[in-house]
Amino acid sequence: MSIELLALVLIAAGAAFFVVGTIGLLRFPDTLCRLHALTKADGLGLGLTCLGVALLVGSVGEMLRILLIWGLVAVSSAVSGHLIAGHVLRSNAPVRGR
Amino acid sequence: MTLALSIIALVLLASILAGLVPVLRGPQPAERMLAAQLLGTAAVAILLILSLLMEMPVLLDVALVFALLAAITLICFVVVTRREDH
Amino acid sequence: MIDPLLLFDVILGLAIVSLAVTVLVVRDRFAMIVLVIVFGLMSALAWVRLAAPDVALAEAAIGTGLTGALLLATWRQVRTEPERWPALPRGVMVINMGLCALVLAGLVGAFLATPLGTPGLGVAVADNLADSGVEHPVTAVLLNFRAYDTLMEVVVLLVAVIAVWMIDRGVSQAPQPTLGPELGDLPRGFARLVLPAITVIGAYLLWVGTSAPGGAFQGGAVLAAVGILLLLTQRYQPQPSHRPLARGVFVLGVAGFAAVALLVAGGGRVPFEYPADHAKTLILLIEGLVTLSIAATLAALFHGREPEAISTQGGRS
Amino acid sequence: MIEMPAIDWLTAVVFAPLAGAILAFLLPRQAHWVGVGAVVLTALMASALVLQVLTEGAVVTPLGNWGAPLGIDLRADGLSATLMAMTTGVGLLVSLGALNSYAHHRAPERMRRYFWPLWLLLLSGLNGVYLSTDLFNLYVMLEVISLAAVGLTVLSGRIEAVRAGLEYMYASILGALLFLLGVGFVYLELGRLDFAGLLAAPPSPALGAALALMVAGLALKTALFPLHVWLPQAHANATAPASALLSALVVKASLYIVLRLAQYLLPLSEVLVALIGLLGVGAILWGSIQALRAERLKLLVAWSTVAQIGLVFVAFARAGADGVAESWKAAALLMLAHAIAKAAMFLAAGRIKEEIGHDRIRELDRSPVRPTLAQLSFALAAISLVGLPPSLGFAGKWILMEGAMTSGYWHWIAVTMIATMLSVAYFSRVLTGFLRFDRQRTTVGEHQGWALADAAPLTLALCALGLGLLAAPILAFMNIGYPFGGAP
Amino acid sequence: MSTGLIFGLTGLGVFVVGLCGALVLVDPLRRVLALKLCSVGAGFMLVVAAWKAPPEAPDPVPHALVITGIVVMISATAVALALIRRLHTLEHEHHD
Repeated sequence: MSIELLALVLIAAGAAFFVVGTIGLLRFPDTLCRLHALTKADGLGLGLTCLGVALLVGSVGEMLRILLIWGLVAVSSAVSGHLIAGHVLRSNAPVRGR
Repeated sequence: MTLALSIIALVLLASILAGLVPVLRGPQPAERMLAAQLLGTAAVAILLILSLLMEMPVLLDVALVFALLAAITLICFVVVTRREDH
Repeated sequence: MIDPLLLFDVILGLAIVSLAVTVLVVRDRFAMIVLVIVFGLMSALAWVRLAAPDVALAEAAIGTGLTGALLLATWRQVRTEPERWPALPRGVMVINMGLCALVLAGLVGAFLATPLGTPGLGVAVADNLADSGVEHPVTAVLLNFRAYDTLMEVVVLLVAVIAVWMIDRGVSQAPQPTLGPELGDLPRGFARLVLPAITVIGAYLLWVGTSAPGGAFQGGAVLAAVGILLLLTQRYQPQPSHRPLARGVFVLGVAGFAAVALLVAGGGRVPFEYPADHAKTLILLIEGLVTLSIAATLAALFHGREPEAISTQGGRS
Repeated sequence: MIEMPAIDWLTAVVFAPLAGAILAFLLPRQAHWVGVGAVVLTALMASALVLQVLTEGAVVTPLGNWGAPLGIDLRADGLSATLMAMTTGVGLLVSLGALNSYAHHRAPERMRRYFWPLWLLLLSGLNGVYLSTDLFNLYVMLEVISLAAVGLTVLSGRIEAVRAGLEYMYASILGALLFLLGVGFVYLELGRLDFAGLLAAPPSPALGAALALMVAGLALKTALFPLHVWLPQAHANATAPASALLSALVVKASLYIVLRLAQYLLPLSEVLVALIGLLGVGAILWGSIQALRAERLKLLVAWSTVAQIGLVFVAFARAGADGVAESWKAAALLMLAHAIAKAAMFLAAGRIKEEIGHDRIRELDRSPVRPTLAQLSFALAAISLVGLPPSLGFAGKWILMEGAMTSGYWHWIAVTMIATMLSVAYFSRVLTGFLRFDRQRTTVGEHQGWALADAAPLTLALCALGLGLLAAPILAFMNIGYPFGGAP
Repeated sequence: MSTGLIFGLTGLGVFVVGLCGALVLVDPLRRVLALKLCSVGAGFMLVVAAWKAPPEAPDPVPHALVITGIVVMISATAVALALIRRLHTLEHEHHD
């Protein structure tokens, strides 16, 4: 019973991070801050959800697949953060504290 | 248990819809692509939860292709919007 | 208390329709393309809710991923086009809107009057699945029961690549979108990392197709993404000398499929009637050829023009 | 005795042009020889199939041996065999015409390289439509035809052709998607997609919506009156052989499907048939008026296509809803006559433009060139399109009026008369230019003699004229396999 | 109020929005997207026709048809986009 509870808590936390990330995306004044909010929410939110689902899922094969999904998304969101930041800096958009 | 998971799926869907606002508002292309990345990841999360709720382990493959899709469109975006003034 | 997943469906349905409207109404063109990609994601979620994982895979890989890449490449070249916002006179717009509202009312009326869940061909497929050579029903339908449809679908792809090569001759060499060095080596490193992963996933999808959702089209589309990445990172630059090989790979799927379909027709059998014991090997052979052909064709559609020698104006061969 | 694998002509007729297209695409330099060879081979196979239908009646091949609802059946009865014979016959002669107009000294290498694969894929799609008995299979075949036809429209590469091709693309894809939604409604109601399933279906709202959607989609693809906007520019700006194929063959595929739907789907309501007839009248009037105003020869011929298609729909609606079981013959005959004559006319128009150098109607009589063979074939084709005896067009119009008379729909007879008068009017604009009735304005040069290229339009025009005498046997052949009578 | 019904109505809505866009809009890129919306709407109708109440497995035939429809739609989109690019190049060569 405790495994299901733990998984549920993890997934709920993951969802909470997504919500926080979205609110950050809406509220923060400029792109770089929003970028900060996004990458955090992306990485952690999905990471926790993957962990929670992995606990509940039956076979090891599926756990590996979940790990692969999480790895691919984590890498691509990190790279996207970097590239978009580079893009914004080069296009000298209004950035607070520049 | 399933009730809780369904509610979490609803919350994630709501966060996707909320994430649409920056796609519409964001003045520069980078903003929009940023929001699209978040929506893609949230969709992957929803798929993971649905694979439990609907007992369809096959949805993990679909989630995998979603993640892949996000990576491809990201690289396309970066290439397409890079500066031409070099 | 109603089932929360139904609430999920209602919100998803409304989101999809409103996204559809927003795609056509939003002013900024780049936002329009991003919204189409999100629309594709949402409709793939809807396919999942309708218990159609194969369609979700196809929609995600082809309908959203590759279509998005095509749109981004075209948007890049057509960026300077002035936005011709509806030039239609207001009166015509109103008439058309009214007409569409009438059509919608008629269709919704007809749809609601029809009971859902009619016993379709599911039972027939299940009965004949045993001697179709594959376990997964959708792959059985695609490659055995309605193989003629699938062959003609690959022919459509062939016609498309012939037409695109004919339309967009390389005469005006618009600078090809590439992942130039000026972006630093991170994206190129990322592409180098992602490439093998995508190739493995593509091969996996093709292989798993016989027993689970996947198969030639989804695998082919994911492998096409590999082709697109190779094009973007300039690891592969199409040369005029590569054209004969490219033509060969384009026609490979159709030629192989048609050849198998006709060769089995000897000895009292009808075309497309695979002998029971060889059915699985034949289907896998066809799937392999078709996947290669689809991957090359979709990547060529992304490249968008026949790789002509730039030096000669009228094209050399 | 080992049973000699009888060649299954039904699949052969679809796969032969497909193989030809693949070969022509792989060998770009020899594309024209491979192309003509494949079309000749397909024509022979089509005639073998016609013989088989003549001897054995309707021929069915259950592909994959799974049977109708699950698998897909190919069926050739009288109507489809006739239209396929027409397609391959006209296609063969247009190919000969194309050999000349894409010859080395006239067209860039690229046009020759890409005409043949696209044309052969179009031929494969057309034959596939005529043989298919499954609704979704018809959709896929329509898409093959649409993409190949758009490719042919844009072959010349000029900016007007590309613009017309894009408009054609939108109309054609939208039409196919309307058809696809109709297919979705049929599956929602019946759970199966083959024609046999449609026969026994009781009328219901979903099938009504499906029929309306499909007819609307097909009307858009055949450019029936209010939805015709894309056709004139697309057919006028294509090269001569391409516009011959577009006007004569591509439009017929969607018309054929409308006939099949009328046969298999629930009995048509009187209102729907009258509406189709009305749209036909609109097409005749609008097409003829625009043809009278057209500046260029090929634009006039394209607008006459719009008018003639309107006439086919009038023939379809001539005897009201219950008369459809007979009036499809008039529609089928008019389709045949229009295909042969229109192909001849477009090829002739291309030849005239080559010889005189321009195709502006007003200056046709000022050209220094003596009247050529191409102008004769243009005139003969005009006679068949107008519907004078002994042409096939006359036979079609005769059956139309006869059916209308017997069932008392006199207004359709008046419409046919008006259509004939209008077609005489807009064709005479061109013929007076040829025959130089008004005073000669310039000295007439020496006769240039006949070119091999004139053979194709002339034979087509003579066929259009002569086949009227064979109208009765053609009608008898079309009735094999009871396309519209009680299906066996 | 079942999943099938909800997505059936969604499909019809998306189809009609696409139809309206294809008729009214003038910008070439938008009209291609309007057609893609129509294709997804028609796909919804087919998959809803295959849908059965959860314990029952859905009918696989329409799923295969929609996959075919998706592949056909991307071929048509690719040709339309090639035409748009070519028209853009020709128009610009025309002017300058």
